[in-house]
Amino acid sequence: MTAFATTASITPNIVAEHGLTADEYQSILKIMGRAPNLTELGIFSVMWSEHCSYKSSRRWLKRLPTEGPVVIQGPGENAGVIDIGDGQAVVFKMESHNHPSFIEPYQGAATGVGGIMRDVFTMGARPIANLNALRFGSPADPKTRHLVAGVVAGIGGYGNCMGVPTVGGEVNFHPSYNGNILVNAMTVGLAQADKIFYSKAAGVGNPVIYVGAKTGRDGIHGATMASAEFNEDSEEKRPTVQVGDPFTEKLLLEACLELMATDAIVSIQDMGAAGLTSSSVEMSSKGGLGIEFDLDKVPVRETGMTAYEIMLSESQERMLMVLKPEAMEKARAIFEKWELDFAVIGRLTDTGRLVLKKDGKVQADMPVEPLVSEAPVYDRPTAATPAQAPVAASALPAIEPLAALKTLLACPDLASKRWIWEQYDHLVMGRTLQRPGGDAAVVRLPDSKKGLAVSTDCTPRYCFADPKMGGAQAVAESWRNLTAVGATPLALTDNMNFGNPQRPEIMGQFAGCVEGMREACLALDYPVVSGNVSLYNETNGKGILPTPAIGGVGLLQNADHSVSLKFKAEGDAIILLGA
Amino acid sequence: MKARVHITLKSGVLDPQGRAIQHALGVMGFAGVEDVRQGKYIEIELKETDRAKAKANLDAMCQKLLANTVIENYAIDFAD
Amino acid sequence: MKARVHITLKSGVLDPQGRAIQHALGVMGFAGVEDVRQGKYIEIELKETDRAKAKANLDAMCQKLLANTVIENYAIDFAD
Amino acid sequence: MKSAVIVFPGSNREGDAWQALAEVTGSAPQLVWHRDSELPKVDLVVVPGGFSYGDYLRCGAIAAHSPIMREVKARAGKGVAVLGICNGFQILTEAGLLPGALLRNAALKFVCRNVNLKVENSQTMFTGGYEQGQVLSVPIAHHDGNYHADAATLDKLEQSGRVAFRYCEANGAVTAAGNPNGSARNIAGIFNETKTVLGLMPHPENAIDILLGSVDGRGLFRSLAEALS
Ligand SMILES: Nc1ncnc2c1ncn2[C@@H]1O[C@H](COP(=O)(O)OP(=O)(O)O)[C@@H](O)[C@H]1O
Repeated sequence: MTAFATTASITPNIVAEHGLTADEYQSILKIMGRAPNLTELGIFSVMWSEHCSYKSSRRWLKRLPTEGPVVIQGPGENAGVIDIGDGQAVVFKMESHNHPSFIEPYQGAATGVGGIMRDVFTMGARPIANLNALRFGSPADPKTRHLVAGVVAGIGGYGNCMGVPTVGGEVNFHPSYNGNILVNAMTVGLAQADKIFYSKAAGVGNPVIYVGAKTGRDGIHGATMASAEFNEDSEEKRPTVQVGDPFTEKLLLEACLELMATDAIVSIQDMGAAGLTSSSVEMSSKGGLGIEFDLDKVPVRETGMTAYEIMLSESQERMLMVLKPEAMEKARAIFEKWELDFAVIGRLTDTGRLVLKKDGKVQADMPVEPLVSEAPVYDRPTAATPAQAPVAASALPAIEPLAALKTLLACPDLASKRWIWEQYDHLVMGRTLQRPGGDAAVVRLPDSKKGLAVSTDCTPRYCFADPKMGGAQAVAESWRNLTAVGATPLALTDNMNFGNPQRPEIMGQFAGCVEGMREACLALDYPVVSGNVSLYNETNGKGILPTPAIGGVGLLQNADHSVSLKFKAEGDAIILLGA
Repeated sequence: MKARVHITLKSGVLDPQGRAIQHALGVMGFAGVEDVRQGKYIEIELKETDRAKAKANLDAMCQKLLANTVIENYAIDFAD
Repeated sequence: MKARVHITLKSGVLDPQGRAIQHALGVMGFAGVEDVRQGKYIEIELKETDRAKAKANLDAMCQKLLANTVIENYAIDFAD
Repeated sequence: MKSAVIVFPGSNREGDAWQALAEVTGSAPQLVWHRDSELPKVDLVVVPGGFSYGDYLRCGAIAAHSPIMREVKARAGKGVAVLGICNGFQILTEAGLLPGALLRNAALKFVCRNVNLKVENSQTMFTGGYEQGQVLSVPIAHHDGNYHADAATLDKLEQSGRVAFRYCEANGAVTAAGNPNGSARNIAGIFNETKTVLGLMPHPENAIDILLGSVDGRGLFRSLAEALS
């Protein structure tokens, strides 16, 4: 039997550095039946981080309606899947890359876009539209300018190179985001409804394959960072940020879609935050299987990488797959054609354990299931947001209407965002019927009259004033924007961006927004099929405005009839509808 | 006074450009290229005549604008 | 053997990046910046141990790929 | 007319070019993978837009040295029509099929929007379907479209009718305001000496459907189909 690698004993300090509480560590001891080594601790810390385990939000997310006649796959997979008829499915999701974008705006935003695109093409869909939802601090803060420029360039840099049009988004400015910008990216893809790929591993003995870029020491603490509050010295610590390589991702996209057209893949999962750890645990836990890796086989681009580093690396543009053994050579040929790394790094077992070997030693040996099922779930105390006193119109100073209009038009939130979307290739693929600048963008589907309408929406100040109304309003606005271009809204994805959940008033905002979203979704038959939560968006104890960004998708049976908001001709009547 | 600034990626940071160049050189038949890293080279003409002052100033420029110190290192020298 | 290649824009070719840096430095309050030109800096690790041969090889790499001689000059030197 | 569209790793408008050719000329082009050193017998080769090899080092530089480009150069030498769009234009200049170079946009930003283009020479196989001086609305989407050549080269291009398109204002005035990227003398596209090779930054293949904003790009593909059938 192979020797077991031990490491320096785990001190309370090391536990704390991994973002685990003393209670959580006690659970780990119980699950393991012994003290974990550093690699094992690292794996627990990643799987039990807020980012992977949704430990503060899970209880509330369950309240969201996730079912409906069009839903093929709700939350829980890489992305949500809906049926749009004619054997076609739409795969979409939104995801945040807030903290990395604050530290390095270009690369942070770029790798955010790369990550969400992988989530979508992992499921067998070709991405056909990208969107984003961005929040920055006060425009008067000199840092804001730098962050906006970097984020916009990063989103464009990655999406443009991938050849996926970035067709919409939204941007707000508010001082509460000074130290915590929000970068939420959304991708919408098109797939065949009967060819959706899932992450559930199957087939004891099947090979587990690593494809894509090599592993480096990128963002080793990324996943824990995404779940930790910022303080004065996090800028100093400067964790290694991931650098994106959109060219490699473009190759990965084409190679994966080429392989998916054959019958080779049993299951597939992209390596996102927490890379090899979360992808392998997710695949094996869903399949109720074990997994054994030979980490010496993992393609690395740096020398001397430890098991800990390999398992926690957040290097981008990588995928993990389980293949049918007979399809191996076919798959290898495809990845060689696209000049990507391809390595068999392990196999599925019936032990239910994650076993990692490297340098002739067992580096970790732990049960898979509890990593997921025994992840902590917190029912954190909530404090309701006090109702705001109504403002009587008579109490407001009189304003000259034209001056008021000018003030509004000059407000950064309302001013035209043309200078942003002109930096995004919103026309590539040649199917953008409604470009950015309207209520929702519309892209035509290939060889079809059908089209998709897409939009991202949220008004954080409403959510701050009244979380429940604000949550409902964000969903309703999304619905309105889709209907305004002529689409039938089908389903949405969300990105819940909030402050520190350990503070009851923040948890109250979260709960309130969820309740409001729930009511609006139920009233509108508008289910939530995917989403993402980003908590701890706080600096020095001050949280951001509660920001549940909504990404909506609607369908037009004849996209050629979509309508835009511009006035078309002199003499046309103008009609005001609604309340 | 003319200063030269070299900005290079920190070791360990992915360099997609360098990799692509190395690969292209190989395809074009150049053998024995073991590694390629791409950086930036900036020439700056300064009014300042005091070298120590110029250096301090350039340091600040690198920190604040020219280099992204999260992923890049920089080095300053003088042409004359 | 480690070679260093500097690639700079020919004089007379407009350098929008250099100009933008100069402008940004001015806005940030750095005074006395009279000119900025941005180029590329490429480090190449070669198996070759003969300097003359390496130089000839690098010349060919620059001519064929690394520099676009319509707009750029290049210079090669060795780190050791 | 038979045509081929070259696909490099990182190409991303090959589908758009395919669509435009198929729809406007009525005959679907063949997609040719960059590693195929054999180019099928065709009347037109299209080098499409995208980010070949990530546009690392310089846009189009690495693609220009790929094996398929030797074949494209050989065909161009025999007079076969070659059309380079956006990244394709960059590749053709890097490969030496067209003079000059494309630098970073003067404003340093990627820019995607419709621009006005003035047809400078309507007497070629690419532009025969347009009127001389006609103003077209066609999208651009690039980061490095700032055309540069030395003054002597520019003079020569102008004197020999080798400027295909110039950026202009809606009324056709060739001004700095109508120039989206700082290109020398507002040049948006140029021919080789025999006017059998055209490189341009704008995307005529994205201007073939009025619902998508413009049909002004159709003329280019129609001209080719007429000249080459
Ligand atoms: N970051 C962005 N990226 C792309 N498009 C954007 C971005 N921000 C705003 N837009 C576009 O600008 C338009 C106006 O945005 P917004 O003010 O949020 O619209 P509304 O409030 O009417 O939904 C929309 O078409 C939107 O897609």
